[in-house]
Amino acid sequence: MSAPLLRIENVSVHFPVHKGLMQREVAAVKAVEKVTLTLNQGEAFGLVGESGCGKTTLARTVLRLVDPTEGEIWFDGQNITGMSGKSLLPYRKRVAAIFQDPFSSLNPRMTAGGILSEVLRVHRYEGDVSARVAELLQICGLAPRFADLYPHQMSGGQRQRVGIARALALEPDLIVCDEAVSALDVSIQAQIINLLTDLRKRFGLTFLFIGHDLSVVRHLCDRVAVMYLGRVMEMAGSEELFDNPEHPYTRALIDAVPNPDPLSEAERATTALAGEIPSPLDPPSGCVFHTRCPIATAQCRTEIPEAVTVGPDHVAACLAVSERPVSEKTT
Amino acid sequence: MALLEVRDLTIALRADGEDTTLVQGVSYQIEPGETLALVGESGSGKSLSSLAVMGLLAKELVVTSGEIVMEGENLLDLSDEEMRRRRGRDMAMVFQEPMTSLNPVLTIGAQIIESIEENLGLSRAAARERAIELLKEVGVADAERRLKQYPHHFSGGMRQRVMIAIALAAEPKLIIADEPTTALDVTIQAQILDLMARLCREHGTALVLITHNLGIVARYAQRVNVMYSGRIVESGPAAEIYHNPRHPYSEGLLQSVPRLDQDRSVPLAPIKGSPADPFMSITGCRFHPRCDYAGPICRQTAPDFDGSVACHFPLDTQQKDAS
Amino acid sequence: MIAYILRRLIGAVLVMLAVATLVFFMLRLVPGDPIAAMLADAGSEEAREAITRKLGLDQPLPIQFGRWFGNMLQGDLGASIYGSNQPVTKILLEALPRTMSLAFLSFIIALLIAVPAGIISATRKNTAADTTVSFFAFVGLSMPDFWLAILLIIVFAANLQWLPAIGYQPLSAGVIPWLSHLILPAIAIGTGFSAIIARMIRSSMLEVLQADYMRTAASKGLPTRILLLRHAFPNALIPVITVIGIAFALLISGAVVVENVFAIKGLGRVLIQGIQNRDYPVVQGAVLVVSAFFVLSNLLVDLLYAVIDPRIRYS
Amino acid sequence: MDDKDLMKRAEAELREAHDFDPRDPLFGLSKDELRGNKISRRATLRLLAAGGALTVAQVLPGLRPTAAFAGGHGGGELKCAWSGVGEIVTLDPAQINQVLQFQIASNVMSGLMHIDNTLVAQGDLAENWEVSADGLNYTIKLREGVTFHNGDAFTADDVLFTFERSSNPETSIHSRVIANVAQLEKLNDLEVKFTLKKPQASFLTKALERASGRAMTIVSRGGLEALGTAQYGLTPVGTGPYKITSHQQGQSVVLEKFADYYDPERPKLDKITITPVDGAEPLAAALEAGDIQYVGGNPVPAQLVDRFKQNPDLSVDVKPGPGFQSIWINPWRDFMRVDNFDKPLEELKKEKGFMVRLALAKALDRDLFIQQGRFGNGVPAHGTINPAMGFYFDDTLAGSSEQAFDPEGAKQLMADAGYPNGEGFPELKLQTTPNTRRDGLVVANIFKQVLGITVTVDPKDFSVGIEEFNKMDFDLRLGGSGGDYDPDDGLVDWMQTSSKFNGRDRDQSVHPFGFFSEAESDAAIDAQSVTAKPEERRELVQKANAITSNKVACGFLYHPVDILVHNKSVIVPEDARIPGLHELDRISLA
Repeated sequence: MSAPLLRIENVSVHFPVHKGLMQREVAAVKAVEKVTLTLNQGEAFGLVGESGCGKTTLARTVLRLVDPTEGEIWFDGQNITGMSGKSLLPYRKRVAAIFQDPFSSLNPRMTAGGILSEVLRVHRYEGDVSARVAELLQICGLAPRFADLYPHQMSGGQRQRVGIARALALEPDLIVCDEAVSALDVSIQAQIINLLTDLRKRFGLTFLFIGHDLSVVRHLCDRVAVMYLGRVMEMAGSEELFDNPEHPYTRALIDAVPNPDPLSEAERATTALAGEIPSPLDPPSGCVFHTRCPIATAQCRTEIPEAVTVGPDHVAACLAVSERPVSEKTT
Repeated sequence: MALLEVRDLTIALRADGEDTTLVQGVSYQIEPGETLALVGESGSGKSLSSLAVMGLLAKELVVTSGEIVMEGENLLDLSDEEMRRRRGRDMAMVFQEPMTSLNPVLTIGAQIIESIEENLGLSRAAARERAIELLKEVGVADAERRLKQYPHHFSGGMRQRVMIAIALAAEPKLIIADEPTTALDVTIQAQILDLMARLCREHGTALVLITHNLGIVARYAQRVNVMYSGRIVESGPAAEIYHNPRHPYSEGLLQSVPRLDQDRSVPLAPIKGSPADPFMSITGCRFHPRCDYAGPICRQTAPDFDGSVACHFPLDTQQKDAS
Repeated sequence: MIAYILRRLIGAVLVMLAVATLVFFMLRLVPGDPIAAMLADAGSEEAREAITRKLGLDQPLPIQFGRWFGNMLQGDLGASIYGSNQPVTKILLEALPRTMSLAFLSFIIALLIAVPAGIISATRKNTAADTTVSFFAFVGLSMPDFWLAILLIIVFAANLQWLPAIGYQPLSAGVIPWLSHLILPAIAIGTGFSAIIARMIRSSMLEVLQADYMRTAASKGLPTRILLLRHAFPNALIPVITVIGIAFALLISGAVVVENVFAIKGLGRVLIQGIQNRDYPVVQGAVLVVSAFFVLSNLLVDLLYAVIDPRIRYS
Repeated sequence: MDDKDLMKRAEAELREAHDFDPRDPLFGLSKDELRGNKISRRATLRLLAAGGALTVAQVLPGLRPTAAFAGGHGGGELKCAWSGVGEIVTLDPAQINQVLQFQIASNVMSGLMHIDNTLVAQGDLAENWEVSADGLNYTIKLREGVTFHNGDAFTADDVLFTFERSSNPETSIHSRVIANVAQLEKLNDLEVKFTLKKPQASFLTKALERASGRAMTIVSRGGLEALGTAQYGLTPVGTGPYKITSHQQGQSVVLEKFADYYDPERPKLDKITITPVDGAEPLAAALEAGDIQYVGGNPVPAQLVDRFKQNPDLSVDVKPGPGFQSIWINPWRDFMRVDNFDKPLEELKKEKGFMVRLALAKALDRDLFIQQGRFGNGVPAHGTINPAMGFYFDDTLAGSSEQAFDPEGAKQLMADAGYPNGEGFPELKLQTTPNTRRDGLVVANIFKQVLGITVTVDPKDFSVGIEEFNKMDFDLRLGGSGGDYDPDDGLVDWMQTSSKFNGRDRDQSVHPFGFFSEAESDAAIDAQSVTAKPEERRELVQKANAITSNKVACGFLYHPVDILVHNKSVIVPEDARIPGLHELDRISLA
């Protein structure tokens, strides 16, 4: 097993809510609550969950766009939580991001070449900039002529390729993808998914992949964490998680995703999860999922479940699952 | 008799006296109580053709030929006023964006009640009673209190329930749902689609489900029209298309989607290139630049739609040839 | 909500104090001698000195400021340097109802013209009606209001003799005299104003007509009248309100010119004459009132948002 | 009687009037002639002459058969506009600084004296008076039974109170006007005595007159105490024919007939509403629409005069007006520098700086300016003495003055000074007020045409311009005076080294004098002020006037005319036509 590249330790992110004449802080939105996870070198890690689950906030925290309220983030053996300004620059160079909407994340008044060479120049790239731009475009499956095109002259998929090229420009170790394929048409989405998989293999990249489409996350990621209202509900290897979900929420999520196959769908007996996602401003007590959980008990309303190991590299935070010591792991 | 029959519908964008055809020769029909899916990527014309049925096309968009026949009457022959009376009463629509599809400055109640008043001619009080009933039916708890609230007090899922209540207000025979759950979370998506399916079944309402999500089609639709660049390229029962797609585009779509029950290590097989730009003229089959099976004829002649597929080389025949 | 209003009002007071301070010192930077203006050709050297002393203008600036600021906090804005030394508060209190009457009427007239014009040109985009409205909006915008004022006087006062050419009657003298004196100046100001609002309503309506909820409303089979008035207009009004708030500045500057033409001594004229005569206390007082107007109208606009747009709730 | 006869008769009367008794140092009138409330015509004319107000032009109308009084009757309401002003800032005589203010105040307040339409000072609250032989004592018997608008009786105490108030520079801006009074005594309730420091030819008209004088316009102590100074400034209490019943500053002043006025014949109207109207067009519209029947205030905008003349409903009456306007030339600018005006003219003419000054003054095509700038309304000026002061006015000066219009001479001077056709001459700024910008442009154009020099017009608010003028920080400035009823008004105030406008805020180490300083004219002006003999005074006045003209104290431009515009339904008798004033108590409605 390779060394951990990124370690998120007990990280919480709270956003204060102000009210009244003196704008006193009266409450806090607990966007991320006590999350601990590790990304190994070269691994693709997926964060899934519905709106308000905190996955995007967590990604932004890793990108140091948001400061954690508590907890630490370690990158390549270094605690980057307290860093700021200049000391953060080497980190910023090694971490890149790809966002959902390639149209709004690219400057509309710059050509693809301009966008890429700007990144290179800002970070004092020492080689031949235009050669590197052509290389990056080529890596992302774009012909050299794209260097002269503006974002509005490209299709959505092409723009996302430029976004990926920009992320690759500085040869980062970690790429944070926030819903990087959600806005794309089905046929294009598949192209980008394949591109990301190829790049990962080719450059040994580590991915933190945020998504709401379970099938995509399952396809792309080695390990997946399921989040709900700021907390990690379950975390396991991709196949393990989707084949043997332990947490009732994970199970409900998987149930809710229709398979593109009328025959198997006809056989599947699914019941949609009842109720709405509670507001993160006022999360339920105890297990945050208990309001919608089909197997919730009175205990769930008061007790916050701890993450317990339920299989090899598989943890779940549910009072209904019991700890299963994993012997295979050591062998 | 089919509830709705669309014949050879062609829609063009008229700008500066010039027409750009966006929907070309679309024909389909839907039986009472049936659920028909329109599948396709952005720009495929699935929304446009449905808006034409509702008579809600923007001014610049014109129906240049075809018929839209509902219960024996061509809707395109009706006056604006006659068409207005049909809307809401005979057919209703549920839109994609629940966050923006309700008027932010009017209460939920006002928006449901006005539809009931207009289409059923009930008094304000009676319309209010009916609105409460409707909200309960679509699963909005505490309906009386919620009537007085504004859209921003509602979550996305709840708003879509309200939209469904509005659509159901006058018990229309046909509901067109345009990507009704694209903006919703997975668990909420399941709730909404289950709800729609149940209500349509209970009320015997025909449903046109517009979506790009093949999973949803598989779970909820009986028949499917696959659209590409303004044309129907394949049409048929859902199970048939999923298991024996005849058009290369249908096949490509199915192979592009990652599935939960698939081997992760096998790469996806995406369709090459990008969806056709509706403003770009392509001679022959509009799919041919992306098609792996295309022959010389595909570049010259557009294939006709035979009621099942529009392709010079449908896949089942090819396979037969190959075998 | 109340906390919000209180907080905004406190902010408003702070802004006004800052404005007051700024104006006090800026006025002193402007060349010009108030005493010279006051004495014109009459003054003797002794009178000059005596008056300078009496008004405290011989004191160092910080002391003058401290005195004025202290008095202002107690509600005393001082007295005009010029003429018969009228208390500034009195001057302002007299001018205020005139400007308010004028602003109010101009506003009503502007809306009476702008709302139908804006809606018509939005719903009949690129038709003859739209072009006509746009043409008149253009004319209204490009015609200086003093010129329009003079035209109105020539037509309605001098030639037709329907309305008085000049002057002002307070509302207490009766609605008809009040209205007949104000209607021409209000049209002069309101026309330009209405052109702006009409353009704004047009573009705002055009945007709203494209909105998803308009399509939803249309899908219910509602008649056009309800679509426009119930669904589109209130939404279109939201951005327009901002413009109306900002355009208040325009109203005041329009009032300066138009008040002059129609011989109505409102705030604008108080300000202009105060500046001409370097009548420091009057200018300071008038600026204070004008800035209060701005701040309050902005607050009002924000509160109006909350009334029209239920999504906005202040806390 | 045709005009020629009239003129002859007027001249005869004037001659007779000045044929005074040499024993009398003051007016050449015996004490008997001066005494009493009715002075003989001869005495009137002499007084008039002494007051500096006697003119042929002014005598003439007085000699005409009085204008038909037909159709006039008492009562009614007159609606007036006060032109060119946004508000009447004050009506308190102690604060009045504009003609248009005392035009109103004079109808509300009384003075001890008041000039009539021939500019003769008549007794107002002074029933009659006696002047001591040395001209230093004025004993004045006050009119009996006069009451203030508030019902208080008018007595000698009110004269003393007014005098005290006006002497104090803190309470009045006119203290200087009565600075020559050494003492004022109350002899009894109805008699007061002024003692002067030195004889003053203009005492009756300048100090005691109720309009232009202002200093001794009688204020009401009771009224002041009841109203406070601020309110008194808006609605002063006096003993005049009208009382102010309402004053909305910037909107209207309402005058109503004062029933207890001492002259039962006046006022004729019941009510007068005065609205200040700043703009020309609104004024015209209001007048044409009949909203306004009578125009006072600043001179009617020149461009409207012809339009009004053509309107059959309106009457337009033009008379010489009291005042002058000039182009002031800064002698401290190098290219038009004059260090010493005392040198003989011939020597001055050899200095380049003076050549330029003279060239500028000579270049002023006054007729063209009046045509273009004033729409034909004005009289060319060559000195401060205006034609309304007919007796002192020197109509030969237009021909004899060094600065008479002479384009060739002006060009020659510029060439001699080293600026042939204006070449090499710097661009000058001509300062105006925003209102006189147009006049400035006409002047600049004349300079360009005649001398080939470029003058740009720089309009500045009055308060800014006057400050720069006082500090000698200007090239050229367009400005002057109005309401000059006595030679002192122009000469003492403007033409002496010690004149109040002569660069009074200048840095004296840099500028030993202001825009002008000349010993000979200073002496002549001092002398005329105390010379009671009209002919001697006239000689001194004209001498000083000629020196200031020849040595170019400034480039004299024009004398304004007094234009009265009113609806024909308003009857304005001749005795109500005092230049620059409005005798509303003599006006009636048809």
